[in-house]
Formats: sequence, C-alpha cells, structure tokens
Amino acid sequence: MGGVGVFVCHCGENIGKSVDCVRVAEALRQHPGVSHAVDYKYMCSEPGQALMRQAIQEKGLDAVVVAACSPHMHEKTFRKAMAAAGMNPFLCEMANIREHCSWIHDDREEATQKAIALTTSTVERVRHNRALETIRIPIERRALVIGGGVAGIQAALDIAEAGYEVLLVERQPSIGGHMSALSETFPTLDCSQCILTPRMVEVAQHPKIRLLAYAEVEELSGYVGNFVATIRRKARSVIAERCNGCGACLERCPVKKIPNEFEQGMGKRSAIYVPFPQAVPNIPTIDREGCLRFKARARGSTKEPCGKCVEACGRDAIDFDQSDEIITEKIGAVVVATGYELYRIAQDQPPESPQLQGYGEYGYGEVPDVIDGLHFERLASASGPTGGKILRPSDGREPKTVAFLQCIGSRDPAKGMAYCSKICCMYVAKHATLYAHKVHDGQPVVFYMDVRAGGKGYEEFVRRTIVEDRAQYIRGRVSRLYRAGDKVRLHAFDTLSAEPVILDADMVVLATAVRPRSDARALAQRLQISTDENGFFREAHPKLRPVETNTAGVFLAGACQAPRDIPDSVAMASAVAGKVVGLFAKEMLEREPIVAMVQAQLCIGCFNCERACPYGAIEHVTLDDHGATREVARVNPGKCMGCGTCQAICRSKCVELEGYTDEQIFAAIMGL
Amino acid sequence: MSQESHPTTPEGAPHPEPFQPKIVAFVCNWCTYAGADLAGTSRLKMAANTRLIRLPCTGRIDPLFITKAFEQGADGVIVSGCHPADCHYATGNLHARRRFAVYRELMAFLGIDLRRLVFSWVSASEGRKWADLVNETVRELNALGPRNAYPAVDREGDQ
Amino acid sequence: MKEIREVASALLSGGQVDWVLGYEEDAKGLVKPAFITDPAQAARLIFDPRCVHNLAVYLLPGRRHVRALGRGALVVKACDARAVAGLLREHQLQRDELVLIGVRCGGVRQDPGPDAVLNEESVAARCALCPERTPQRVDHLVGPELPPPPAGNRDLLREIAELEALTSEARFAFWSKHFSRCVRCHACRQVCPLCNCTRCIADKSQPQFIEAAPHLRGNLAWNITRALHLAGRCVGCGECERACPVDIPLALINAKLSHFMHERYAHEASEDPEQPSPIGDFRSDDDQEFIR
Amino acid sequence: MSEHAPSSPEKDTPAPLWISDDDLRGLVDDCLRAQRQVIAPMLEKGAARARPLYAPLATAEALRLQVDDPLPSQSLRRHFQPPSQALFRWTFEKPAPTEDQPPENPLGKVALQPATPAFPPTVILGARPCDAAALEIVDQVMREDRRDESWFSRRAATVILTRGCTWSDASCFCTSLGLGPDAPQGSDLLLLPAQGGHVVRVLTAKGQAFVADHAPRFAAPLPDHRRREAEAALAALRQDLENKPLSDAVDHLRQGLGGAFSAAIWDEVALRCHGCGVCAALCPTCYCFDIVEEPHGPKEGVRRMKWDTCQDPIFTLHGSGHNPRPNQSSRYRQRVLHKFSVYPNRFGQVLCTGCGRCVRACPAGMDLAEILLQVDGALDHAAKKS
Amino acid sequence: MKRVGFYPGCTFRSTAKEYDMSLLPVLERLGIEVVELPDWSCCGATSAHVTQELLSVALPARNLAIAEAQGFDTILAPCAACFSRLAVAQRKMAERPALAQRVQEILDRPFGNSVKVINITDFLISHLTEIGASVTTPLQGMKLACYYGCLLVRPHGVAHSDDPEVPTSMERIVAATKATPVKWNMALECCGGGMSFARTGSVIRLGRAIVDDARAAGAQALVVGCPMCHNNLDLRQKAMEKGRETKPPIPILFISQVVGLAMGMAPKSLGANLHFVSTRDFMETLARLDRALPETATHKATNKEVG
Repeated sequence: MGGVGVFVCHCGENIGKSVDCVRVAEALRQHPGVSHAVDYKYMCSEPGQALMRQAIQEKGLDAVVVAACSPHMHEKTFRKAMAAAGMNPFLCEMANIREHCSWIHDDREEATQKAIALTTSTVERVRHNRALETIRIPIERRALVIGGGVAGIQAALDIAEAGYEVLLVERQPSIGGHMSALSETFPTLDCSQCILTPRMVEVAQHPKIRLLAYAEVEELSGYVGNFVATIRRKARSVIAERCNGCGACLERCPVKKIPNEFEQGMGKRSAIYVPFPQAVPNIPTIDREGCLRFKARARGSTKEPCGKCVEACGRDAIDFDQSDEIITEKIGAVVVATGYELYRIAQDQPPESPQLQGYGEYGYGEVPDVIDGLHFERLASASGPTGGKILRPSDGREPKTVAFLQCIGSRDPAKGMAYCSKICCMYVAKHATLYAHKVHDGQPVVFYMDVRAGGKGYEEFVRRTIVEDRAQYIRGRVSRLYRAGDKVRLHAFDTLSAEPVILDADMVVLATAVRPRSDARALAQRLQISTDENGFFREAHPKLRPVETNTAGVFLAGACQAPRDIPDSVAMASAVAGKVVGLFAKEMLEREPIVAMVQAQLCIGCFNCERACPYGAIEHVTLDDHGATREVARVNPGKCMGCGTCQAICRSKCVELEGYTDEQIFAAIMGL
Repeated sequence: MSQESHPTTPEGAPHPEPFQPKIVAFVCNWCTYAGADLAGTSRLKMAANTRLIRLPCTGRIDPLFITKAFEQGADGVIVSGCHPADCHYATGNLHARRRFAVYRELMAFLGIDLRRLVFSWVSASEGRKWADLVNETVRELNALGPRNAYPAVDREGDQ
Repeated sequence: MKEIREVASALLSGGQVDWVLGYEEDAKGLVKPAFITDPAQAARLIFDPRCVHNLAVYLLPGRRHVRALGRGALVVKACDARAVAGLLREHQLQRDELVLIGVRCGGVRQDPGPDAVLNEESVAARCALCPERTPQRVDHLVGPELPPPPAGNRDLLREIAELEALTSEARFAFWSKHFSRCVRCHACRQVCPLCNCTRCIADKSQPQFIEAAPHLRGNLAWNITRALHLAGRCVGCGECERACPVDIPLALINAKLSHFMHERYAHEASEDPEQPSPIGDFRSDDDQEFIR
Repeated sequence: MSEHAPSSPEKDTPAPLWISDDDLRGLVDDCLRAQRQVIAPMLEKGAARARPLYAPLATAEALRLQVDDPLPSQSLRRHFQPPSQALFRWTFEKPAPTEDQPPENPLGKVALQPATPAFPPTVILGARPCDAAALEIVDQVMREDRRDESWFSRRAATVILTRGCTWSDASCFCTSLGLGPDAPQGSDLLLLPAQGGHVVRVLTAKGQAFVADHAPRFAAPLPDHRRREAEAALAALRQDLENKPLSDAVDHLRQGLGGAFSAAIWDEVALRCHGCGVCAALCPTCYCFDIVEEPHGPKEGVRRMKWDTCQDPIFTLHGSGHNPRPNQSSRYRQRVLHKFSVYPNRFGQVLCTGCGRCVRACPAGMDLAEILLQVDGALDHAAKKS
Repeated sequence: MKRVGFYPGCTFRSTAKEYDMSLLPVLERLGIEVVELPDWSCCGATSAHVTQELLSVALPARNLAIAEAQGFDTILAPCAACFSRLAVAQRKMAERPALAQRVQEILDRPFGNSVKVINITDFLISHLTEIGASVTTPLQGMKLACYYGCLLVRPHGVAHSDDPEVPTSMERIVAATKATPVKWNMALECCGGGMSFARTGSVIRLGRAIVDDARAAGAQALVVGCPMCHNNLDLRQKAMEKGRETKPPIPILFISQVVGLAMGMAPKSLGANLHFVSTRDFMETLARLDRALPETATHKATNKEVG
C-alpha cells in the first residue's frame, strides 16, 4: 500500500521526558503520505529495528523516517536495518528530536510542537529521496604514515605485515620519536632503547616499508583510496646510498658545541651529526645553521671553508649541493601519528595557542636545576649526556633531594589546559624509582593531587615506588619555588596533615602537560581534518569511531589525538592498522552515493561549476545537441565529495547533488 | 537564560496571541550541525523557535532556499557553517561568504530588514556559541515582531 | 556610417561572413536591428544615437535560426562588446567564429527613435556610468572620435542613493508597487545577452523554485533571482528596463549590484574574456564583517 | 442582467447629449461616493518611463483631460482578465484512522475551496476606442464552448465611457481594422472631446441607464457648434489615418490562409524577434492563459490562471520534449495568422484593433503594419496563383 | 593641574605618617592635585570582612558613593589594604546585582558604582615618565628590595594590571630613580598582616624570613607600598634579632619616600626620622653619594649620563 513509515523514539527518557512521543506519532499519522506512525522506547535497539523491518514488510513502505537522535549517531544503524529489510538504505532519513529538541527545551508543549514540525519536514524530504546505489571506486593499496614515533612504527609494521606498501614519513633525521629519548619505561622498567630499536631496524629493513626520514608532507589532495601526497625530502647534504654510517665525519667536524636537541640541549653535538647512536636511518645530517661552510655561503662568501667531513669520508658521501627533493605518491589511506610536545612554563607561549599561560609562580622556567620530564629521562638514560648518572645541570653535582611536581599545566583551566595528561603520574613514579636506585642516599619527594595509575600493573608499580624506594608522596601543590642559595626552596601545603611545607631540594622535575604539536593546526588544514578545542586532532566520534577522522581515509594513532602512554599508543596504532587493512582488503571501495550529477541536455557549458569545485571533479564532455555538438560538464563520481557548491553556483540548476537535491530541500522547507 | 516572557511590540500594542518568531536555520553538516549536537549533549537551554535544515556545506546553501523560507512565513533565517579554513570541503564556505554578501546587499536594497537574516560561523566545538546565537536572534526577532513586511499576499485572491 | 557599410560589404563579398548584423532605420524613423546577407544591402546600415539595441543577444546559442545562417559579423558599441566578452567568458561561442565591427560611441538615446537628437532629455541614463566608450578587442574599429554624452536628467546613482536613504519598509513598499505590476512576460530575460540558460529555472516546476503566477511574492522571487544571476556579469546595457512592458526600473537594481561588485570586489565588467566573474571566485581576505 | 449585447448602429440611437469638464469631474465624484471604482488613464510615479496607465482614480482631480495624452502603455485586458487569478485552493484531509480500519489511501482526500473573487461595480472613463472595441471582439471567444464566468461578471459590472481619440502616432492603424478615432464598438457611451466639455453619444441600454442614474450631470443643452467642431476634428483625424494598402492587406489575409502558412517570408521577418512576448502582454485582444499549481505547504496549495503568450518557446513544448513550433519564425507566424486569419474565419472579426502598442513597445523593432504589407506582398502572387 | 580623588585611610595620619609626609609633596611635584574625599569613613580593613560580608562591602561603598558625588572617575587609595577593600567591594557589587541592591538600600544615597579605584604602584607607573624627568638627585646604585606583600597583587584581576606572580611595577619605579632593584625571593611572602598583636610570634618569624632574604640579596633598604607591611617589618625588626647574634638592620622605606629622595627632598621632610629602624646610615650613604655625584654630574652629566 506504500506511503512513509514514521518511527518516533523515546530514547529511554532522553526524548520521552520533554517530548510527548505518542502525540508526535499521532500527528504524523494525520500527515498526507504517512501510512504507518508508531513510537517505541528504544528504536536503535534490536527489537526497535525489528519493529521497523516488520512494518516495512507488512505495509510495503516506500520510505522511512526515524525521529530520534542525531543522524551523526545512528543514521548508519537505521540504514543498515533498512537494507536488512530489503529496502534501499537511502530511503531512510532521521529527524533529530533529541540533541536539537528534547535536550535543549524544557517546555513540553513547545518541544512536542517542534518535534512534530521537524518530523513533518523530514517526512516531506524523504518523499523526494531517490533509491541510490553505493559507488564503487578503485583503491590505491598504499598507506602513508606521518610520524615515525612508536605509534607510527607500529602502524607501519602492522600494515606492511599484512602485505601492503607503506610510506613512513618522519620529520626528524631519525625515527623513534619521544620513546627513543626515554630511559626505562613503566611499568616493567625495561630499557626503552632495547624494546624500540629492534622495531626501528625492522622498519628500515621491511621490504614493504619505504622510510622517508628528514621529510615532511607538504600537500595531500584527492579522496579516500585515491589520495596524492606531495612530500618534501629535506636535503641532509649526505648521499644516503653511499654512507655506511661509519661516523668518521662526526669526529673530524671542528664544530662541537651545538646543543643537541635530542639531549634536550644538555648534550653537545657537531655540525654534521646523528641524533643518537641507535638512529635509524643511521645517516648523518649537516645542520646548516651550525656548519661553517653553509654559514659562509649564507653570508654570500665564495670561499668554501672547512670541508673536514669530506676529507674524513672514505666513501665520498658528503654533497654540499644536495637540494630538497619533492616526491609525489599515490596513497590509499593516511595514518597521522605525529605525537605530542611538552608544555613549557615560559612567559611567552607558542603563538598558535594564545590561551596558554606560563608559571610565574615557578619563575617562568628561569630558576636553574628546575627541569622537565624529558630532561630527567636524558639524565637517567645510559646513552645520555651524563651516562645515566643523575647530575644537576647547574653544577653537575649529584642531587640528594629531588622534588617531583605533578600536574604542571594539566588539570588547570587558569593555565588553559583543563584536561589530565594521563601519563605523568606513572612516569613520575618511574623517575622517583630510577632516582632512588641510582642515588642510594637520595630522597625523592613527589608533590601530587591524585595518583592516576589505572593501567595494568600501574598501581602496583606506584605502590612499590612508595614502599620500597623511599619516595615521599606529599598530597599538595607547590605554590612557589625559587633559588635559595644553591638549593631550590619550595613552598607547599600538605593537605593530608594540613600543614605548610617548605622544602629545600637540590633539583626539581616538573611533570609538564602533554600538548599537541604547535604546528598541528597547519597540518590539519593540509589534510582537511579538524582539531578539538585543545588543538589535538578531532576523531570522528569519541566512543564509536575513535581512530578515524571526519575525512574518510585519514586515521589517527597515538598522542596526536589525546595524551596517551606507550601501551595505549601501540594498541591504537594496531587498531588503525586494522582499519587500513580492512579498507585495502576490499577489492573496490564503497562510497556513499552522495555525489553530484549533471543533466547534460540542460547544461549550457559555462563551467562555473568547474571553478567552484574544490576537488576538480568536473570534466568536459561533448554532447550531440540536434546535430550541433557542444561541450557540457560531467561530474566524476569518484572525485566528487558531495559538497554541493556546484549546484548552488549553477544558475539553471542542471547539476543535482544526490541526497540533497533542490526538491528535497524545498520540500523540507515547505514541511517546517 | 530560559526564554523570558514575550515582550509586547515596541509600539506597546500586545500581539493578538503571544508572538513566536519562526526561524529556519540552514546549517552545514560538519560544523554547525555538530555544534548544535554538542549544545544538545551539554543540555544548553535555548528558545524552541529554530528549525534546522542540514546541508553538506554552506557552499550548498542557495539564496533561493532563504527566499523560499521567507515566502513560507519564516520571521528570521539563520545561515551558519564552518569558520574559514575549517571547511570540510576546503572552500565551500569561502564561496558562500561572497554569495551571501551580494544576496544581503540585494535584499537590503529591496527593503528586507537585514536583522531577519543572520549569518554566522559556528564550529563543531562551539555548542555554547550556537545556543547564544539562537537565543540572541529570538530576542531580536521578538522585538522586531512578525514578518508582515513580506506579505503572504493573496493566499486566496489574486493581486 | 560610411565605413560600416564598406567593411560590411567587403566582408560579405569576400565570403568571410555569411551575414552582418547592424542597425537600419525604418520608414517611421525608428532604428532596428538589421540582418544583411547580400553585399548590395549593406547600404541599409547606419549608426547614430538611436542604435541603442545590444546586438550581442543574437549570438546566444538558443537563437538557432540565427546560428543556422552561418558565420556572422556584428556591429558593436563598447557595451555590446563587453556583453560579447560575457558570452565568451562562459564558452557560449568561439571568438574565431565571429567578426566584430567596433564603433566609437558618443552615447545613445533611451529609445531608438523617432529622431537622432542626443540631449539631456533623450540620452540613456546608463551612458553616464559607461567606463569605456571605445571598443577594445574588435576586428575592425570604425567611426569618428566622439565627445562624451550630455549628462542626462535621470541619474541612476542619485536615484539609488535616494532609495537607500529610505527606511527598509518604505523601500519595500516602493519595490512592491513596481513588482505588483510585473506580468512575468520575462521580456527582461529574453532581451538580455547574458541570460543564456537553455531552460530558465523560472520555467522549472519540480521544485517550483519561483512561483510562476505574477503576484507580488512570485515576482519578488523572480526579480531577486534574475538580479543575483547577473551580479558581477551585467554590462549595464539597460535593454531589460527598455523592454519591460510595465516600466519597472530594473536598471536601478543592476546598477546597484554592479556598483557593489566594484566597491567590494574591485570588479569592472570588461572586454577581457579571461577575467573571471566575481561570483564563483573568492579571496581569502574577502570581507566577512556581516558574519557573527 | 442580460449579457452584454453587441452595439449596432442601425437601432434608433437617442439624441447626443453634452457634459462639461466640471460636470465630468463631478460625475467621477458621484461614482466614487457611490462606491463605484473609476478607472482612467494615470501616470505611475517612479516608473522607468512616464507613460499613462489605466488605473483606479482615488480623487476626481487625478482625471487627465489633456487633449494630447498618448495612448496608455497597457490595454484594459488587465482589468477583465487579471494577470494572476486564483481558481481554487486545495487541502489534503486525512480522517484519524481508527485502530481496526487502516487508512485505505495514505495520501488522504483532497478538498477544494473555490476562490470567491470580488470586483466592485466599475466605470471606465476615458477608454480609447481601440481598447473598448477589443473587449467586444474578445467576448466572442470567451463565450465559445466554456463560458468564462470571471470575464463576463467583470464585463457586466463595468460601464465603458470611451473618449474620442485625439492623439495618434505613426504606429496607429485602427482605420485598417474598420475602426477609427470615433469608433463606437464596445462602448456604452462615446464622449467626443470639444472645447470645455464632451459631446455624449449614448450607444447601449447600459449607457442609457448610466445617463439616467446621473441625469443632472448630462442635463446641460448640447451647443450645436461644439458638436460640429468635435465631429469635424474626429473625421479629420480618421482621414489622415487612412491606410488603403494596409486595409487591403488585412482583407487579403482574412480570406487567403492559403500559402501564408508555409511561406518563406516568416524566417526572414522573424530573424530579429526576441520572442519576449511584450507584444502579447500589451495587446488588448490577446487572451491566452496558462494554469499553474502553487503548493503552499505539504497539505495545501492554490491553482491559478495566469497570462501566457504564444511567443514563449515553452507555450507549445510537449511533455516528450518535442515542440511543434521550435523556432521564433514559426511562433511569430502563429501570432499573425491567428489574429488575422484563424480568428476572423471563426468569429468573423479580426483579432486586432490597430492600437499600435506592439509596434511601439517591441524591443527589436518588429513593426506589425510593415510585416502585414510584406507578407501580403509575398502572398499576393501565391493567392492569385491558387 | 590634574585633579585626582584621594582616600587616605586611617593609618595615613597616624602610624604611617611618613607615607603622608612623602606622598603629597611627590604628587605635587608631579603636577597632581589630590582632593581628599570629604567625610570619608573607615574601609573596614581586615576586621570587617572577617565578621560580615555585607558590612565589608557597605563600608567601602559609602566612600565610593562620596567619590561619585564629587564627580571623580578614579580615586587613589595609597594604602594597599584600603585599596583592596574598595576594589573588592566594587567587583562584588558589579557581579552580584542582589548584593548591590541591598547595599543601595543601606547607603540610601545615589550610587552607580562607576568610580575606578587605583593603588599606589599602578598610579606611579602611570606617571613613570614624569617621575623619571623630575629625578634631580638619582639614588645612583643604591640597592633596594621591592616588597609587594599580598594586597597589592591579589586577588587576581581585581588588584592591578601587573603579573600577579612575578610583579615588576615597583622595580620599574625604583629603577626610574636610578637605584638598583635587587633580585630576591620574598617579594610576595606574607608579612603577618593584621596579626601584629594577636600572633606577634608568627609576625616576627615571617618578618625575619623576609628581612634575612633581603639582606642576603644585598639590599640596603626594603621598599613597601602598604602601611601594614611597613609596620610589621619596621616595628618588629628589633624583636627579630632576639635569641641570635644581631645582624645589621635594614630600614623599611615607603615607595613615596624613595621617589621623594630622588626628587632631592630632605629626608627629615619625608619623615625618615620617624622610623623604628633608623634610616640614618642609609641617608648618610645616600648623602655621600650625592656629594660625589653633583659636581661630576653637573659637568659631565650631559654627555656621560645621557650616553
């Protein structure tokens, strides 16, 4: 008998509390074209969907409207149910009477009237929906992984293991990310280098992985399955093929005093350098600001000074005239694993995040012997500048009392970061333990608010730090610290014994907040993904699609999406690999048929649509019109992402975006 | 900020029945619709006069939709989408910006009161801004009164 | 005048074109478009202030009976040449299949007759806004250098300013009065060289974008759409206002929008077909004052 | 009220009367006070061009009595067949389905409410003879098979006081259609303009009744020399409007449909025509209309009648996309032959009153008089041959 | 002459007499005419806001209303405590209409809460150039420790525009007098405030930490902007030495006294002789300084100074 079926959901109490669902169903039953209108407690539940299937079969409905939550939540669920009932899924639309109605209005009468209007509008819209078939387009089975930290490495290996090509792009001269700079890792205290280096070597040697270190992604165009990535491989001034990593050039380089970024500036390195011994690829890079010859060239002088490294190199691998190389690759899926940065307590914060404040209370970072977590990691690391001994940066003496301060920036809206950085409680406990092991008469003192040790084996680890390693945990924040003589005096308050605390410590380690990379927003715009209010990349849905983004084919792994420790980052990387492999496993990619279509007869060939299309999806084809041939527009369904700008620009409206045709929108307006 | 009682029109003559401005909002799916969802999940209370119509992008919003909304008796129209550089389709909102600037200029020249036509950028994380925008627009339209300047002319008779 | 005839007959007898479209005067002194196919007929061609028609409209693809005549030559004033550029910009014809005979212009009358006198009473209001009176990109340039036209007593920009000084209710009343008279004969569309749609959306009924019946609501939607479709493209030739049977002052709307396009996006309707029309284009620093 | 009887000069016409200009303005006041709408030529402020328009008068002062007033730019058609006219409003109704009895048709039933147009009793004062005559010509087709109630109820409610024509220009050719500056067809009263007033000829019973209603206004004696003066002026104007070749061309076309249809002349004539339909919009005798559905929401809408023109390409566009009149030459031929050949053969009168509006207003300069001569010339050989 | 409303507060002509004796001539030299609020009353200080909030707001509100009636848009409250009371009351009334309404009823005089209150550091900073210009006897090289206490920097947002954690406004004023502000750690530590009599032991302990740190930093004097801080550090300094071998005393100067000295005013006229901790040694070093400098200053001042 046909007609539209309307299903009004109570969503438990969420809708039912302020919208009279029975009355909404009744009103819609009166609406012309509606042959079936019922309300049910949980439409998205199995019985709810069964209700829908049964009504479709029994009454032979033409189309269905589900008045419930936001389409962003369950549009896919109900369209799958429609398909299961043998109907074209695109004949189902949702009316959002929860987020846009029941949750934001108290007055029951107003909310019910609005729910009726929204549902009527959607019914009128669905009557003009057309049955659409999903689009199938070929997939380029190659993944681009941006960021060579532990997450990027894990994702690259998992995808490569599944037999697909991976292009791993890392901005630094070597992969490894922050993990390669750590000493031991919680909760097992195994040496970070020992568990990471094999994985780094595996990446370098994996036949399916092409490693592009010291390179950046400049541009990404196209769409899922058919991206084109433009990568700038920065010039190392060393020819990779010839260099065997012998390191002779490093010794002979006369410039020795450049602060090594990898060592947080505590160690020194030469102008031609390898960041750390286990670097992969183990190929040196010439730092153009530090190298005497490059500095001379920069001053415009034609004398070519120094050149010691050239002499030292037995394989003639140094090339001062090497220039950046632009590589373009076809890509099917993109994994963003760009990691995190630590918040700095300095007075001027990075321009990209003006909302952040520094820590005047701690002297804005000018007080000597006050360092952050990564500094301590380098002190504790055997390959670090102090060979693993804990020595104060100011005078190199071994500190007898070290204060560890938790939540510096994190959980502090006044400083612009309301979120918890999740990993600091554990690495502070680890730091306290390492310090206790390395300085037998050292006294670690930890100032904390709450210890958050929820992972597997985490709580036991912290308990051991307190019980066996003499760590004194004081629950209270440090209100001020300043240089007093050769000590750092801390003013705090112990909230458990309700007494002020004044402690003179030899060294202070701040557990500063985990921040997104300062240029994350620029990368987001290049990849057409968005960032959340704190600057981390925004996932498609926090609970249902945590590793995907709103741009199909672009996935997120590791701390670039939110503060995350190594176990979670690796797990997330494997999850992303699962998604990418799942995408590549399909022989054709299925895409929502929300694409534009041109009615060739009516097109006058002005090609204004071609100028408007951000995806270059408009093609020129010739049309035989009463004997005379002329050029008209055609939309390439693979390239069209369904933005609809062409239809709004077209004066004679002869290009129609399926799913958002003018008929549908006008009907929706009329139905309001 | 629940919606206060309906003020009388500036001339002081109370409306026959309490005047409820009808507002049609054309919003883009990726930013403002998600922002309105966020306002929902955060239970931000707002006036119930606004009905949203979801479109893929502000680039898709055709001035004819706005004209048709006014024809169907809308007292006010809100058009909102992603901030520049945030558009999911890169340039949709930039095209829309220029198109609406011209449309606004024309409508003003023809005598439509521009306070009835509100344009805005609301991102997916600005639930609060959406709630404020809706409440602010309802307050303005309450003061302006029903849309009688655009006559529902001859619904029955001719001329 | 004489040069046009010479060029026309040369083109026709030389076989470069099959027809020449220019202006001729009829028995009553009214000037009208004239299709000349035989060189001997070239003597009918004239050019004086009564040649107000924008002949570019005959190049529209929809005019199949004109296209059926083969290759043609067109006598064009500067405003007509800008209209031809509008068509080239949207690929409606190829420049090489057309010969343009440009005529230096000294301003034209509002109406094509009955006499050729050009004074502040008879001069067309649009000529005051003309950016360039000599056609630039034409194959032949004829006619003497003429002084600029007298300032007409109807000043479009002043009328626009007066309208903008009114309250929005008063402006709406002004336009409602005029639009209520519109009978939707669509003459403004048929005479416009840039209204080049195969099927105009005013004729589309599924969905009925624009209500077809000529009552105020439908007429308002029609005039809004027509104005928007010409924003940044209109060359200001004034044919729509001249054709309107019920004398709606359409030139005010066109002049207002081209003034806005010039003001806001520094756009000037020009003879260069490469210069993109502003709608469908954008700059990152476009003004967005009006967006909250 | 018997429907409007065509006026015929043979009946014993009552004696002519006289009305002074002041009495005429007084007459306007009387009508306005009697709630009778008075339509007369008026100037629309702010229009693109200062051309008079038949429009309702608000006060007597607005009455224009100038002698050299040009012909109003639009005809009287708008007041008898409005450009847009609602026929009925439709609404969907769906009875609430009781549980046991499911609704048979999900769309529900459609209910119609016919529109109830209201037209006040009207006096048209100062109509031109060519406009008044046109109404009478169009009456014939409005009576044919489906009687147009809206048209005739408006005609019945209107009294037409035509004013002898004192202005003409090169485009006028009413004399070739059997009319003239003092043609009586279609009028109830004919006012011949004279010094200080008008000679009034009563032509129909309705005219007679109108004079009776306002007897004092017409009581003044008719100064004989004024009457001779008026008639002489009109006769002189009729004389210099004579256009014998055009009158012959009209007669030829009336009989010789023959070769006109397939003559090649149309392609050449219609080259410059834009197909804009301005001629039809202004023509007093064009009456074509279109029906459109206008939805106002999912449950309601209005069906309307609107003006249409054979010059618009989609006038004859078939659903299949085929168009029997695909180009402008066929459409222009249709306009001329329907007026000068098809209509006269069916209703005995040429569907044109020679007012010249189409010639004056055509943006492309199509001159109907010239074209008729051109076609007649081309046909002459054809007619003689067949 | 710029006119500024002036709220002296109770200590101005009693325990902090030298603040009055130094501030008024300095303001006069800067071309500022101060107009004392007629019939001003107590600002409530610490006792009011300990007992009842309404009292702690109504008392300062009365003074604000008087200032408003006089037509002042800003008033200067040199004592940090008075400033804090007035500023906090104004902020509370601005943010809580109900409270403002209640206070309005109590005052029963017109009150629009429109007057802006400014403290001594913000005020002097806004005239920094004039101070620099009017320095005739620069305190060349004298090492001074700037002590803010609490009420000049807190509560955040209400106090003044300087960085609440690392304030620099006093240092900039002192530098303008060519003295050298020392780097020390106790600029914001508590001096014991109103507990001077109730918990004298604590006041002495806290004061000792402050003075010792200043001394360790090499300060020859400690600069304050609040009579209460001056009281706790000056009056109690002798008691701080009890039970340990006495350390050289450090005089406690008001910021206005420092500026006055730099303007060449005689120490006695600035009330330098009324301190508990003698300022004689400081003034002698300063004087010696002066004798050495002026001759050299006059001859070579133009090029060396300016260079």
